[in-house]
Amino acid sequence: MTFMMKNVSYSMKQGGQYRPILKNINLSAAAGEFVSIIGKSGTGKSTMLKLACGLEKPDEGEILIQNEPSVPGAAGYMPQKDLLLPWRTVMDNLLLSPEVQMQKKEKRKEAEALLERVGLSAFEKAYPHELSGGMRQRIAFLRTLLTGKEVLFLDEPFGALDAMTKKDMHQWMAALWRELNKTIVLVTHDLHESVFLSDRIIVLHPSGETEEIMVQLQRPRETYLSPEITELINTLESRITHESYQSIF
Amino acid sequence: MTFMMKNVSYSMKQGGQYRPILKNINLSAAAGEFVSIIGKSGTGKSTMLKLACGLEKPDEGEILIQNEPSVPGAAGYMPQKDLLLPWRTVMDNLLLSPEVQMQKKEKRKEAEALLERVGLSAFEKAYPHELSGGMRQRIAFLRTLLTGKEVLFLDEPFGALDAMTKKDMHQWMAALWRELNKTIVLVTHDLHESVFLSDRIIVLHPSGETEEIMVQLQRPRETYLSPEITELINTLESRITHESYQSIF
Amino acid sequence: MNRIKAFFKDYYLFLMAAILLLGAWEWLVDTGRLPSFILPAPSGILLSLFENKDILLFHAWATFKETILGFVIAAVAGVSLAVAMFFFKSLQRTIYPGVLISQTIPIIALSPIFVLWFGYSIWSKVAVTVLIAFFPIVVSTYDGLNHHDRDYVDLLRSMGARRWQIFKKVQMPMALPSFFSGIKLAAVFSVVGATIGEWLGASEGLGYYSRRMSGSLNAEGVFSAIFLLSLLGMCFFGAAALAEKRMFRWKEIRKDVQHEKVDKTQ
Amino acid sequence: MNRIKAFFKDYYLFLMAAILLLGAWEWLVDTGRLPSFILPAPSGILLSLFENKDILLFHAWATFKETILGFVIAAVAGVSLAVAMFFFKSLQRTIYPGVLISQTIPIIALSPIFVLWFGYSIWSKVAVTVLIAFFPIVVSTYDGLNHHDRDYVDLLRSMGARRWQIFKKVQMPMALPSFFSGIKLAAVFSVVGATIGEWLGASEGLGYYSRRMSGSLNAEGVFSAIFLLSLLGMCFFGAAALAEKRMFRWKEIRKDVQHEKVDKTQ
Amino acid sequence: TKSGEGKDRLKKVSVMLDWYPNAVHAGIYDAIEKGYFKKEGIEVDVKMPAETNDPLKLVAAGRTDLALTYQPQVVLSRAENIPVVSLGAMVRHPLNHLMVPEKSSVHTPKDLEGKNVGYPSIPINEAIVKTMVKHDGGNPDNVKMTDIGWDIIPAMASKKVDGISGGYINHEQILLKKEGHPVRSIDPVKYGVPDYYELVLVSSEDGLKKNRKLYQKFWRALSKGQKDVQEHPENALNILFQHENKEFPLDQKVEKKSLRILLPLMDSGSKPFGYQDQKSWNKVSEWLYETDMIKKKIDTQKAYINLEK
Ligand SMILES: Nc1ncnc2c1ncn2[C@@H]1O[C@H](COP(=O)(O)OP(=O)(O)OP(=O)(O)O)[C@@H](O)[C@H]1O
Ligand SMILES: Nc1ncnc2c1ncn2[C@@H]1O[C@H](COP(=O)(O)OP(=O)(O)OP(=O)(O)O)[C@@H](O)[C@H]1O
Ligand SMILES: [Mg+2]
Ligand SMILES: [Mg+2]
Repeated sequence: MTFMMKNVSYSMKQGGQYRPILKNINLSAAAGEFVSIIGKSGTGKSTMLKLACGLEKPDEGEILIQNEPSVPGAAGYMPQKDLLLPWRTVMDNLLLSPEVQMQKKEKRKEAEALLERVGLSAFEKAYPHELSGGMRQRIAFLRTLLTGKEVLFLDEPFGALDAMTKKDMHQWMAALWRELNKTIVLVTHDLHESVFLSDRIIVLHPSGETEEIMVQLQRPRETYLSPEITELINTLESRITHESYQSIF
Repeated sequence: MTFMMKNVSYSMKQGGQYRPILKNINLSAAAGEFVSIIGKSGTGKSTMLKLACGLEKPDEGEILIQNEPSVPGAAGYMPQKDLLLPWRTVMDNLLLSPEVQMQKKEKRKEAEALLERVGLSAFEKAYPHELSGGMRQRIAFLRTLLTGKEVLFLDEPFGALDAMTKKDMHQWMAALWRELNKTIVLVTHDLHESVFLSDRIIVLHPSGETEEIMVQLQRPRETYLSPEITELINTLESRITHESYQSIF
Repeated sequence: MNRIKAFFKDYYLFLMAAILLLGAWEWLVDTGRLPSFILPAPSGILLSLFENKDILLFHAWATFKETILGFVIAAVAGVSLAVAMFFFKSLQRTIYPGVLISQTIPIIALSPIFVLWFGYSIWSKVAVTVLIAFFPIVVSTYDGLNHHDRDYVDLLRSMGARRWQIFKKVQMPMALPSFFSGIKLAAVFSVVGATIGEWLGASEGLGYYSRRMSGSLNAEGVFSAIFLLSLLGMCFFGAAALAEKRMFRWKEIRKDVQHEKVDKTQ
Repeated sequence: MNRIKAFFKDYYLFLMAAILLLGAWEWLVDTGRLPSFILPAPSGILLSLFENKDILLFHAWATFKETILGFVIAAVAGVSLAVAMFFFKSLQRTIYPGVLISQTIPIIALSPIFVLWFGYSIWSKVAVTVLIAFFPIVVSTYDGLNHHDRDYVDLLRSMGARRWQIFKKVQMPMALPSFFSGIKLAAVFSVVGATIGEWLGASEGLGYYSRRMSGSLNAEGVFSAIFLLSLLGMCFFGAAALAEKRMFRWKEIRKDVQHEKVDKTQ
Repeated sequence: TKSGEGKDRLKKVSVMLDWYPNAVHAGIYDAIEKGYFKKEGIEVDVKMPAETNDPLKLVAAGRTDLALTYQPQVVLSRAENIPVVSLGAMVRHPLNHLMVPEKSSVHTPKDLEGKNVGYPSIPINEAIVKTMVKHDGGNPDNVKMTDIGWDIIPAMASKKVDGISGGYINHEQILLKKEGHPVRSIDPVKYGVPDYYELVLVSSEDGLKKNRKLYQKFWRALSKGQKDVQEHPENALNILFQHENKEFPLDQKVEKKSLRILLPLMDSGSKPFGYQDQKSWNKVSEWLYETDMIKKKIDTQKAYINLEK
C-alpha cells in the first residue's frame, strides 16, 4: 500500500475543550490508485488530508506513506484554501516547491507548459490578487503537481471552477494520472467528479464511520452522464442521505 | 427595475497596463426576481457583482439600485472569499452588518435562529479558524442575509458545500426568497443550482457578450433532476460550450 | 505555586545565564580587572541598594509617577495622531515631518526650553517622557493601520459602513499587532524619558539620584538606581506584553493545539 | 521637473505650515518674547548655517559616518538577534530580558564603560548608536516574525521545506511590514545615538559641535547643528520609507487602481 | 526669632546653583538654616541645573532670580548679548587646574606637546591649556585636545588622555586620589592665565534694576553665612549634610577636604566678601579676546557690580 491510515483518531481544541474530530479511521490507497473522499461539510475530510500528509500528528493510530511514517514532504498536498503567496507572481508561486527542492531551473519549463495547458500563460507575471477565484485555484493545483510527488492529496481542487473548465480539468487530470502513474487521494463535493476520476470512493459519515464504493467503470470514461455513471451517482447520493442531516451536529 | 446595469465597461490595471474586463454590459433584475449569472472562470462575474453593489465605479455606464445610483450599502453582498473576520467569533461575525446599522440587539435572535437553521448553533462562540471551509461559507452566507437588504448579490455562495448540504440550502434559499420577496443576483458554477433557483439565467461569454435564458418552470420546483430541469441544464451547457475553450484567453 | 514553577521553567535559562554573568562580573571587579568606580561589583550594588532602600524607594516612586503619566499621555497622543494622520492624508503630510524633527533634536539641547515652559514641576519630566515615548507609537500604529487587508474593507463598505466604522471594525483590529510593538517600545522608552527629564532639573527621582551619585563618583549608588530603573522598564514592558497576549488570546488557542502536536515531530 | 511638482503637490501643506510656524517663531524672537539665547530666530540660525557651512559640513560628514555605520551594524545585529530568538525559544528567554535591560540603562551612566572599552575613537559613538538603534529593530522584527500566518507555514511544511526555508519564503516576507516600522524608527534613533555618542567624548561631529557652541553660549551655532541633525534624521527616515515602498510595490499597483476609482465616490 | 513673621511676607528669591549642592554652597545653606535670609525678608528657593550653561540662560530669561556661574562664562555671555551681571565673587581664584597623573612625565605645561589633553565640553579649557603651554614656551598647536564629555575621571583613570583640564582641585582631584588615581595639579595662574573668579553670583540686567535692594539684602545674608563657614567650617558642613541627607547623602570626608581647600580661595581679605576688581574683569575679557573665545571686547564695567562698597 502506498498510502495507509490505520486506526487513526484525532481531536482538536475548540473553546478550550478537546473535541474528537476523527474516530478510528482506516484508509488506504494502492500504488497508482485514485481514491476519492466524499462526505458532509464539517465531517473532517480536510483534517484527514492534513493528517495524511503529516502536517498534524494523530492522537492515536499510524499513517504510512510508501511504508514509511508520513512526514511533511512525503506527499504533495493541495489545501482547501488556495494559499497563494500574495507577494509572489504566479510563476514564482508555481516554483515554490521546486525552490524548496532546489530544482527551480529544471522545473521552469514544466511550469510554463502547465500554465499554458490551463490557459493562464498570459498571467505568468500577475500577482494572485489580480486573478479571479477560479484562476487562483488552477494555479494552486498546478503548484501541487509541480511538487512532483508520487502521492498527491487534493482538497477540493476544482470547487471554484465553472462546469466547462472543470470538465476540461477532469479529462486532463485523468490523462495525467494514467500517464504519470500517481497515487491520488481527492476530497470533493462533486459526486460526478468522484465517479469520473476514481477507482474507489470513500464516504465519510458524520457518525465517523467510513464506507467504500468501488467504481468499476472502464477507462477512459465517458464525459457525459452515461447511464452507468448516473446510476453510481444516485447510489452515492442515497448513501450520504441515509443519515439525516441533523445528525452531523 | 430594482437593479439595472446600463452599458457598463470596466478595466483593471494588470502589470502596469489597463486591461478591459467588462465591455458594454447590460443587466437588470425586476423587484423580487431571482437572476443567476454563469460563465467561465475569469470572465468577470465577480467583478460585475463588485460593480453592482457599488464597491467599484464603472469606467463607463450607469448602475442603479432601486432607481438610485448604486453606492456601497445599497445592497447586500457576499464576496467569493468568505472574509470572516478572524478575531471575531461566529456570532460576532454574523452581527457585523447589524452593528454597522446599529441594530445589534434586535438582530441577535434572528442570527441565532439562522445559525440553528444551517445546523451550526454549536459553533456560535467558535472562531473562524476552528471551522471547516463549508461551515465558513455558510456563516458568510448568513452574514449576508443579516444585512437585511432588499437586493442581494451572492458570489458562489454554496461552492464549498457537499451535495446534501447544498440541496438543503437551495430549498431553504428558495423558500426564503419567496417569503421575503428579495431581489437576488447569484453568481454560480452549478448549472443545476441556477436552474433550480432562478427566474432568469444570464450567460456571460468570454467574448464579453451576454445571453439570457428564461427559466419558466413552476415553483416550488422539483429537487431531483426532473426531465425539464435536465433539459434546461443541457441547453445551458451547450450555450457555454459553443465558444471554444481557448477563446477565453 | 504552579505559576512560580512555570516561571522558573520558562526562564531558568535566563536565570542561569544571569547568575553566570553576575559571577563573572563580580570576579572581574573583585580581582581588580575592572575598576570598581567604573563598574562596581554586583555585591556592592546590592549593598548600596539595601543601605539606601528608603531613599531609593522614595525616588523610585517619583520616577514611577512621571513614567506612567508620560506613557499614558504618549499613548493617547500617539494613537490619536496616528489615527488622525491615517484619516486625513493631508494632516499626515503636514505633521509627519514635524514629528520626525521632534525626534532628531537632542533633548539636552532643549533643556532650557523645557525649563522655560514647564519650570521644575513634574510636567517638565512628563513632557520629555511624552516626547520620547510617543514616536514609536505613532510610527507603529500608523504603519499598522496602513497594512490592512483591502478585501475586508470592501466587505465593510458593502455593508454601508462609514469610514469610522470600517476603522473600528477592520483597520483597528488589524493594526493591533503593530500597535503593540510600538507600545512595548514606548513602555521602555518612557522610563528612559523620565530619567532624562530628571536630569534636566529635578529634586527627586531615580535619574536625579543617579546623576548626583555620579557627580560624587559613587558608582554603587549610580548602579543601584540604574538597577531599579531597569526593573521599572522591564515591568512596564512586561505589562505591555501581557496586554498584548490577552488581546490575541483567540489566536493562542489554536497555536497551542498545533504546537503541542507539531512539536512531537520535530 | 515632474517629480519636483509632485513633491510640492504632496507637501505643500507641510511647507505652508512650516512657513507659518517659522514666521511666528521669527516674530516671537524678534519682538523679544522669546529670548534668542534660548531659542534663536530662524533667520539667525540660517545665517550661522551659511557663515559656518564649511565647518558644519565637515562635522556633518563625521556624524553621517557614525550614523550610517551604527545603523548598519544595528540593523544586522538586530535582525540577527530577532531571527535567532525566533528560531530558538530558549535563546529568546535568555537574551530578551538582557536586551530590555540594555535599553533602560541611561547611556550617560554607561559612558565611562564606553570610554573604557572604545576610547574616544569613532567606535564609541558607533557603539552608542548601535545600542540605541537596535532595540526597535529587534522588537519589531521579532513581533513581525511571530505574527505570520500558520496556514502558509503548513503549506511550506507539506512541501518538505526545512525550517530555514519556511522562514525565508513565508515568515520573513510576512514580517516585512513590521520590520520596516522598526527600521524607520531605528533610522531616526541612530542619528540621536551618534549625537549622544559624541557628547560622551569626541573631537568632531555635529553633536560635538553643538555642545561646543552651547559651551560658548552660541545658541545660533547650537541650533544650526540641530537643524542639520534633523535633516540627517529625516533623510535616513526617508530612505527607509522609500525602501519600504519599493518592497511593497506589488501591493501598490493594486491600491492605485482601487484608490483612483474609489476616491471618486468619496 | 520674631514669631509674627508670616511666610507670605517673605520675598521669594530663586537661586540656581552651578552644580549640585556641595561644600562651596555651605554658606548658602548656613544662611538658610540660621535664618539670615528670613531676617532680611527673603525666602530662598534653591534649584539645580541640567547643564553648565543653563543657569546663565535661565537667569537671563528671568526663570530664576540669581544663579551661580563662572566669571569667563559671564564674559562670554555678554559677548553673545546675554544680559547678565555679576553681583559678587564667591570663589576668587581658579579651582580648575590642569591635572596629570602623579607619575606622569609632564611637569610643566610645555611637556604636554605631543600629548592628549581632555576637557569636558567647555571650550574655555582650550584657551586655558593653550595659554599655559604658550606661556611655558611650548607650541600650543602640538597639544591635542579631546572633548571627553561629562566624565573626567574615567578618561583619566583609563588613561585615554594624558591630562585633563576642567577638573577642580576641591573635587575631582580629591576623588581621583580616593579612587587610587592620584594626580598632580598645575595652577593655570602660574602660566599666564588671568587669576579669574571661579564662581560668581549673577542676575539679569533687568532683574538687577528692579531688585537691587533685594539682592543687596540677599548678599548681606549670604555674607553672614559665609562668615560662619569661615569661622566654624565643621558646623557649617553639618548643616549642609543635614539638609542634603533627606534625599541624598554627601560623602562627608570628601566635602570636608573640599571645604579646607575652598576657604582660603573664597576669602576676600580686608575687602567685603564677594568684592570684585575692575582689573580682574579687564584681564579676563582681554584674555578671552586674545584667545579668540570672544569676537568682540565687552564693556567690563557693565559686567559686574559690587553690591556692598
Ligand atoms: N483549527 C481547528 N481548531 C478546532 N477545530 C477545528 C479546526 N479545524 C477544523 N476544526 C473542526 O473540525 C471539524 C472538521 O473540519 P474539516 O475542515 O476537516 O471538515 P471538512 O470535512 O473538510 O469540511 P468541508 O467540507 O466544509 O471542508 C469541523 O467540525 C471543524 O469545526
Ligand atoms: N484586483 C485585480 N487587478 C487586476 N485584475 C484583476 C483584479 N481582479 C480580477 N482581475 C482580472 O479580472 C478578470 C475577471 O475576474 P473575476 O474575478 O471577475 O472573474 P470571475 O468571472 O469571477 O472568475 P471566477 O469564476 O474564477 O471567480 C480576470 O481576468 C482577472 O485576472
Ligand atoms: Mg474541507
Ligand atoms: Mg469570481
